[in-house]
Order: sequence, then structure tokens, then C-alpha cells
Amino acid sequence: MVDFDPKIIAFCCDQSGYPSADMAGSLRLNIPKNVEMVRVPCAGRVEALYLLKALEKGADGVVLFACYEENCQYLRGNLRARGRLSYIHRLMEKIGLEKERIEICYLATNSGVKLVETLQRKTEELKRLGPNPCSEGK
Amino acid sequence: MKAGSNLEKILSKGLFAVTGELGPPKGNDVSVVKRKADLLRGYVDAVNVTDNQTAIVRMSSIATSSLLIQMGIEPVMQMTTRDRNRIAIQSDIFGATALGIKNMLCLTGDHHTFGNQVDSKNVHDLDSIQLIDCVRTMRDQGTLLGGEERIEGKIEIFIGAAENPFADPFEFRVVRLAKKVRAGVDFIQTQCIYDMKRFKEWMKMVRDRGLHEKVHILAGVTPLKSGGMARYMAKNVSGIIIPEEIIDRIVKAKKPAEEGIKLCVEQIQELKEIEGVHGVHIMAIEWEQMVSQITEMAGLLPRPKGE
Amino acid sequence: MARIGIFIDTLKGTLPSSFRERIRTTLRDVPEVVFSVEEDEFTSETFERMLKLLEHEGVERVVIVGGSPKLYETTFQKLGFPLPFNPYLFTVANIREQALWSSIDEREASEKAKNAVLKAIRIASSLRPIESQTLPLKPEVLILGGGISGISIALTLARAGIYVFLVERERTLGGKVTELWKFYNQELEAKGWLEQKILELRQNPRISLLAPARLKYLRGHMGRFQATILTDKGEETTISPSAIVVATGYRVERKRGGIYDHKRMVTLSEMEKLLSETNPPFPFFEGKRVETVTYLLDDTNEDIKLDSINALKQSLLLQGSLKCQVAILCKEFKVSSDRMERLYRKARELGVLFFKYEEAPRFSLVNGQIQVEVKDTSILRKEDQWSVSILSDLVVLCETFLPHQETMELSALLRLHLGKRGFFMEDNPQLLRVRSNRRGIFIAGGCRFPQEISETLFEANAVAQEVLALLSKGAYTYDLSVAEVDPKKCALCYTCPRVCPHSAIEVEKYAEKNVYLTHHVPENTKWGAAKVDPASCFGCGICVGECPARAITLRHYPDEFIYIQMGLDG
Amino acid sequence: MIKAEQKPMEEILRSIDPYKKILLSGCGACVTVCHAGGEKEVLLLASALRMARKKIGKPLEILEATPSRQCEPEYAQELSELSEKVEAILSLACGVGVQTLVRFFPKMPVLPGVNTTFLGETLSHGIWEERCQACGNCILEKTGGICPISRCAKQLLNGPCGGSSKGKCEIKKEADCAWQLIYDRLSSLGQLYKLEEIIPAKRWGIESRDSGLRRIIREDLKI
Repeated sequence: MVDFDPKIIAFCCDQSGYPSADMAGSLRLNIPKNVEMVRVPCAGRVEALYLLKALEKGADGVVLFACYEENCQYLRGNLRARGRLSYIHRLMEKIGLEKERIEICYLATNSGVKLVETLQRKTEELKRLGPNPCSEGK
Repeated sequence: MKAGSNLEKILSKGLFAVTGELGPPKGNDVSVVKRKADLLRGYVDAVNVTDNQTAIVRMSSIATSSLLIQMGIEPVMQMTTRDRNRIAIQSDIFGATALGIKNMLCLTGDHHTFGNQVDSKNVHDLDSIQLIDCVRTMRDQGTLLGGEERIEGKIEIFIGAAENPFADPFEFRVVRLAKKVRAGVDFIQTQCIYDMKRFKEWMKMVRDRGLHEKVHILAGVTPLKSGGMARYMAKNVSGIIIPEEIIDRIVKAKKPAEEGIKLCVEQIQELKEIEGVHGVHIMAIEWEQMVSQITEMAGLLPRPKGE
Repeated sequence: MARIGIFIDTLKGTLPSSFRERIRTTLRDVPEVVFSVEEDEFTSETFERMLKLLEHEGVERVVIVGGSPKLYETTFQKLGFPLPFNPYLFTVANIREQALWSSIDEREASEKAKNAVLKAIRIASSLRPIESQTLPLKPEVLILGGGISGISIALTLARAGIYVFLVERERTLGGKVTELWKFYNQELEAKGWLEQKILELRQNPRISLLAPARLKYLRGHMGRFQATILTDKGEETTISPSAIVVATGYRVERKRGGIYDHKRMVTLSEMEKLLSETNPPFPFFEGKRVETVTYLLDDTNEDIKLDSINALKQSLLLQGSLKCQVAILCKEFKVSSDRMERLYRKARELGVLFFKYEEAPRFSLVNGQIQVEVKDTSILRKEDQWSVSILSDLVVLCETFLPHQETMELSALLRLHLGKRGFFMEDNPQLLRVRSNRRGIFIAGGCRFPQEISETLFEANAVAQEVLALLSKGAYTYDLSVAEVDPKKCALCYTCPRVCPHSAIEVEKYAEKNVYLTHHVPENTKWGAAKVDPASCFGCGICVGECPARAITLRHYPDEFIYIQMGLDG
Repeated sequence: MIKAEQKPMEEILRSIDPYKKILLSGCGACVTVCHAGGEKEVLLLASALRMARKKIGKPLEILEATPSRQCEPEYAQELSELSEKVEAILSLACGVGVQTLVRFFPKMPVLPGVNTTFLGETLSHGIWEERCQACGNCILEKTGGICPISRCAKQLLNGPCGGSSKGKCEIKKEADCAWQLIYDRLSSLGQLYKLEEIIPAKRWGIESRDSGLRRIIREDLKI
């Protein structure tokens, strides 16, 4: 295991991920420090390109916090996001990057605990995987 | 007489014809041809020689047909449009007739992706109906397809084609037969028949159009070896319908193979009674040894001589 | 370089001063920052102070450093936007929930906060003002469907001064209510009540009735719909309503085949008719007195309350004054509607029998009557459950509720979503039950979900209120915080109209130019490109992520903001 | 329109292996519409390629561009300035677009990034199906508007083969049998008589696919 602080970019849907992160704070849960929170109006706003760019430009992992299925304020934003992620997973496989570096996690508005658990688990996972070998800076 | 083949003579005399089928070897081993020829000789009037059936590479049907002639059997040379364009087709017909081949079955052929050369490019320059038209033109007009070009010599071929009453759209199958007749086909061999009801329905449509008077129809039969084979064919082979009760009968039989032969004989006897059926085509694939028994049991022996 | 003013919200002093101090140290080195001041909370007095300061310093970009942005967004909504300039020129650095509170120690918290503040400043530097626009709304509404929903919405709207076009496919108005005998929760005969309503409708000068007629085309968006109505005489009328209410109802299908075709098997609505024609003391069926009636519920529509209500209403009369014996077979009896629990108790007191079944009851013919066999599972202990057989003069079946045949066609015409069962789908089942996925189109009544008449009326009222709320101001004001297509890049691939959840995008071959886009382009400029209707767009950004030509931008949330937050800018 | 699919990543990586700096050019027309080579795909692929090369320690520099249509000379020439800065061009346009670049950049390797798959229509979003093989002499009039050249696996012109079963093709079970469609269509048009006519052998060799390079010349339009 490499001892490093994995950098995670977390896309937070404004209906679930972002309020959950606020909730995590209110519950005094520790959000790992190397996480960049990105507030988006809907998971459907997250382009496939952002996911790849995140990895290319230095992130070790990406988490996409979206609403549960059938719970999207915009009806299908979460499903579109899931579709884009599956496309990116296929690309990552070809590049030789571990698929686990990007995941989608479904939340409600008050899933502070789940958000923090996910980010903490992701941090551990990424530590196991080691630094992202494809990122520009490395 | 169009070609004067044994098959043609028998059919034109109004006799009930019997044809068999022989798959050439997957190589140049002539002994395989000989073994199968010995099993068929004397029990059938002519033997179909398949043309790379199911798109598996085999000895060419022209060469195998020629070998059969040497072995004293009359071949029905099959030819598919899958592997040849109209240049090769016509050239092969020149060669085949020069070698004494007098019957030819015009087919589209199984799709190449079913075989062992899936990456090949299929040709389908002509379809089977256009092929019939081509052979007819060569024989009756003495010219090449679509041209004024005279052929040196005389092409004499008894033209056959296949028809499948069990494929869809059902109503269209007889239209397609009519087209083949108009294109100039002399005899038809059908796909193997298990669904007698549908076949009779189809024959009725054939008679309604008067096609049975213009073309000789040989009904196809295939003896079932086992319940497994019956199930497999019913499920996986498009264009073959095997009714549940037939599968049941074979599956439940103590000796499925014997039951299969018995069934086949019963079918032949039933087919003989249908108006417009002028013969049977027995496709005992890799089971040629049973043809003697089937023809014997069906009372089709001895085979008459065309002369 | 943008001039940015920073307000640090101490959140009533809850942010530790050491923590605030570190942030101020960070801010000192940022050249864009003109000033940074602390405020304990945001009230109207604070706003006044802020205003003066901003004007004095000539600052037009504001970063609020403090709690969650959601906090300020709600406060500002309540108190009004406090800044003298465009509301889109401010942003928030969330250093409480997502830094101070979610870190191990203050050192880590300060790092996170510093990062958040610097990002907020970068976002503030690239903020652009976003204008708002006003769409005039004429008081004109199109209602599709002249059932009870359509009628009652039309009446409410007309009373409030709105002009209504009511389009009904059939010759008669009233829809399913014409088959109703009376209300379950009030002593009211449906027929007379409906006639009264229809009379009122016909007399109202603000209501134009188009029947029999149907919608042929619909173009445009809220405020500028262009609806072409085709009458049965083949005449076409085009109207331009500001909003549309879809109230086209549902259809029913009765079970057929075998014993279900027997004449003693009747449906709930046939029973309703029989009862309305019955004069006490006894009901008669084909000249003979009816003594036992068995209802079979829940075999087709498990989640719909309507059957329970009607069965109960009918059985109260049958068991009560008409002296019949009634049995009701159900999976679960639904008593959640108004007064239903009381009526249920009354029925039990009168002697109506209730049986709960899991396996479908069996029917057979015995001496011209129908024998019903059912295993009653209302007793919990399995060994005590027994089979019951009831010899019935009549068996009453419920009909399956299905979407109307034209629902599918209408959904394509109106570009509305259908739910799994083929009924129209509400935009949000909890909050926005009567809104469709398109702004300006509402759904009411059985085309969304079959309900009992009093609930339908309740919902119809809700729809009318929503429509009134929309139209009463005479205009709809909205921010241009929406998606925008660059017509030069658009490949006309139809991706965005297909993915837009709100059907706000159309490919308009000869559309007027997006008015919010360019002022300098002469009006009526034609082009071919996808076009977002800004009044109908909800700003979710799904189309942006989907566009293969990357021709769409979300005006209030461009790529740049996302890259800044990802830490990838510059 | 032309439908295409991005080539497998391995193949693209192999083809650009010798180069350190390339231009990745998309096309704003057909391949954008089928999500194979528009600006979105250009940026995604560029990012993926950079990462893949970074991983094996051979960093790659990529310039990105998406002209409106690569198959028109003027649009293709928009790339000339960028092309001077790179060693090769990877094009996500169809085979036509690639060759237009080849014509204008004689010294520049131009590599295809997509497989040009067929001329097809959109069945629903994300599903495309072949409809035309550009044979050059259309017979749709005879077949009820359904093309057996592109939709029948054996290109039969006179009816279905024996493998047509319950409306489906035996070669690809999910595909409709073209001749079943033709039959149904002519039946609903009341034109079944058209099926009685024998369609003669197609003239593949003259003004069709196998006639050598085909060219359309409009004398009236020439400048």
C-alpha cells in the first residue's frame, strides 16, 4: 500500500449530494480532506468529459453523488449520469485504469452518513490502488 | 426431353421419383464419396450433391457429381449463388455439362456466417430465381445471361430448385414457387416435411394456381434419429416446423431411431397420396445406410429404369 | 480584474474567531478582494449596511463566506435580494458545514475553508449577470376533456375571469360521472348535480365549448401555445392559450370469458345504474327480487380506492333499506378517504359481510345462481381460516382502469411523459401532483389516476388554483438561468429535444431568434437549430451533458464553474 | 445519414503509436449526429488517449478541432494551420472525411478513428439501423419502399429465403426479415401483385457498386 492522500473529486447533485454534505457537517462527520466538492444543479449536468478530465488533471478518484432512481427532480438526470459513467468505465478499461476509480453513489437529501462513508471508503480503496498513473502531474 | 436424365425420364413418365442426398467430404478423400454412393446405389433415381452445405467447406459439387457418374450414380448437382457470381456460375455450368452432369438444383445457399469461413464475403450476385432464369436461358436460347453471346455447344440441364413451405410469410411461399416456375424450373424439392397439415395446405395453394401441372414436386423427408435431434431442429433451425406430437412420439419411443424410420416411412406413404406430389427427396444426412431400409419399407423398390 | 467584496458571516458568532482570522489572512493576499467585513447575521439592517458599503466601494461581485449556500438562498428569497446589482453576481463559500464542521481539527478546517474561499473568489470573478424576462400571459386556457374535472376547472377559472376553451371528444359532457348514481359522502344525486354544472357551463360567456372535437396539433410553449382543434365536422380552429389542462379521463374494461359473461355477473357501474332505477323496498333483476349480492374487489385494480368506495356506498343501501344480504370479498378494504371509516363501521353494523382473500375466489353456477367460494384469510391463524361459499343472486365485479386509447397519441402531441401503466405522469408525485413535466401544462382527473368523484373535485380545484396562480399576474417572470443552444454549432441531431425532461427544446427550422441571446440581430431572423424555450427550461443541464456537438451552455452554470470547483482552472 | 462507430481504443493507440503530437479532428455532420465523432467525442477521446499514453510513459500531445464538415474542401482546409504543428491527424470523420484530409495534406499521415458502418436511420435515441448500401440504382419502387439490398442478409430480390421465420431473419434473430416487411407493406398497400413479377438480375457492374470509381458530374453546375 502506498502512503498517500488520494485526491477525490466529488460531484454533488444539488438535490442530494450537496445537502447531504451539509448534513454530514451538521452531524460533525469528517469529510476526508482531499476531496473537492463540486456542486452541480443535477447529476445530469455532469458531462462524461468532466469525469475523464478529473482523472487526467490529477484526481485519483471521482465520486458522482446522484439522487436515487425515480427520485430525480429532473426525472432522468441520474439515469443519464449513470449511462455516461458506464461509457467512461468502458474507456477506462481500455486505457488500463481501474474502473473503481470512478463510482456513482445514490443519495437522498439527508444521506450525510452515507456520503461520508462512501468518501472514506473511496479514500481507502484509492490508497490500495495507488496514485492515478495517468494523471498529468505524476 | 430437356436433358434426358434418368430423373427427368422417370418424372415425365409419371412415375413416383425418389432422390437421395450426399454430402461431399471435407477434403479430397474419394473413398468417402464411394462409401456413401454404395449405400445409395439402386435405391434412388438420382442423388443430390450438396454445394458447401451450411457454408462448410467441402469438395466441390461439380467434382463430386462427376465422381458419382463414374461410380454409376446419377447426380443432381446443387449450386448456390452464395459463392459464385454470374461469370463463375455460367463457366461452372459449361464444365458440369461437359462432364456429363444433367440435373442441377438452383439454390441461394445457407448464409456464410453459419459455416466455417465466417469472415468470407458472400456473393449473391444472383438469387435462386435469377439463377433458374440464367440456366434456362443457357439451355433454351443457347446464349449467356442477358446477352446475345452464343454458347459453343449445347447445354442440357434438368433444372431444379428448392422450396420451403414452412418458412414465412406462408402466403408468399406459393407466390415464390410460381415465380420459380415462370423462371423455368422443371422440378422442386421441398424442405423436410413434418408438419403435414401445413404442407397439405401449401399443396392446395399450389394446385389452386395449377402449378402442380407445370412443375414436378418432390416432397422432402428426413428421418429423425433421436428426440434430441427433433428438439434441436424444431428449436434452432429456422424454416423447419416439427409438431409437438412428433417430437413426443420420438422422445417417448423405446428405440427412437427405429421410430424415426417408421415415422419417415409413414410420411412417405402419406405424401404419395397427395395430388401433385411426384416423388420424394430423402435427406438422410450422415445416415445414408438407412435409405435402403426406408425405400424398402415404403414400397418404393425396385427403382424403375428411366429407359 | 473583477472587484470583489467579501462578507464573512460569523453565524451569530459561532464561527471561532481564530478560524475567521485565518481566512482573513488568506484574503489579504488576493488582489481582487476590495474589502472583507464581518456580519453576525443577515437581516434587513445588515442589508442596508451592505448596500452602502458596496456602493461606496464600487464593488459588483460579492462572496459570502459562511454557512451553506442553501441558507442564504432561502434567506434572500424571504427577505429579498440585498444587493444593488444582478442577483447572479454573488456566490457563497461554504466554510461551516463543509469545512469547520466536517474536519478533524481546526488546522484541517482552515485548509478546507481556504480552498473554498479561493474557489468562490475565482467563481465570483467569472460571474456574469443573468437578466430576467417577462412573458405576457393572456387569461386564456385550453382544457382537454369535458368530464367532471374539465367542467369544474373550467367553471372555477371562468369565475375568476379567465377565458376557457373546453374541448370534448364526445357529444355529451360529464364523462364517467354520467354513469354515477350518487355521492358516497353526501346526500346528492349525481345526475341533477351534473346537469346543473353543465347548465352553468353553457351559460358562462367566458367558456367556449368545442364538442365533439379533438386536439390535432400543438406547437409552442407556455404563454404561446398554438393549438389546432379539429371538430367532427372537419373544421379547424387554432387558438393560442397561455396554459393547458389535460383532463381526458380513463377507460374501463370488464373481465370477459367463461362465467364472467353470465348475466348475473354485473359490474360496479351496472349496479350503480340498477340502483339508481330501483324504487325501494326491493331491487329487482330481470323481474325477480335480488336477495344476495356479492362484491369482488381488488382482483384487477389493487391500489385504487374507487372500487372500495363504490362498493361500500352501494352495499349500505342494499343491506339497509333494500333488505339484501351483501358480502364483500377484498384483499384489503380501502377506508382512507373522507368518512370511509365511519361508513365501514356502519356497514358492519348493518350486517355486511367482509371476507379477505388471497387466492382468487371461484365461481360456479348452481341452479341459476352464482356460487362463490372463497377462502377467508382475515383470521390470522392459518388453521382457523375456512372456506366460505355464498350463493348469490348477483356478483358485482370491478372493472379494470386503463388509460384512454388516445392517451398515447396525446402524450406525443403534447410531449408529456407517461408513467409505467400508461397514464399521464405528474412532475413530482409528492409535491407537484397536478403539474405535468412541461411548464404551463397541467394534468387533472382520471388521465393521471382514477379517483372517486369528491377527490377528483378536490384535485380539480387544486389544478384551477395552480392555473390561477400562474395567470393572475398577467405575466410570467423568469431568470434566463437556462440552457442555450449555439445555433452555429448545432448539428440538428435531435438529441436535446429527446433528452429534455421538460420538453423545453424543439428543433425549430424557422424559428425566431432566441430573443435573450442577441439584441443586435434583427427580429424575425430565421435559422435552423435546436432552440430552448427559456420560460419552459428548468436549468437542469441534462442537455448540456448530452449534446454531441457541445453546442449547449447552461448560462448560470457554465463549464468554467465546474472546472473551478474541480480545481482544474487555469 | 452516415453512421459510424468509434474504433476500438487498442487499434487507435496502435495507429498513433509512432507520434508524439497529433491533431484529433472530429466532424460536425453525420458523425456528430450518431455520437461517434462530434466535438464531445473529440474531447473525450483526446483525454482518454493522453491518459493511455501517459500511463505507458510516452506522453502524447493532442490538438483538438471539429470542422463543420470534413468532406468539403473549404472546411477541411480550416485544419491546415493546425496540421502544420503536428505529426499526424487522427480523424473521427467518416471514411470520406478522412480522404478529404488526405487530399489536402499530402505529406501528413491521416488515420481513421471511426469505422464508417452504414447509411442508416435512427430507430430511437441510441439505436441506429442500416437502410441503404448506395447501390446506385434504387429498386425501392418495386419492393414497397423497403430495401432488400441493405436489409436482407442475402440481398435477395425475389422473395425471402427458407430462413424467414415468424417475421425474423435466421441470420440475425433480432432483425426483421426484409421480405416479411416487404410482404406486409405491399399487402397493406394492396399491391401484392408486385411480388409476382420477377425482378431480373441486378446490374451491379454498370453505374453500381462494382463498376469502379463512381462519379457524378453535373455539367450545369461546374464552375
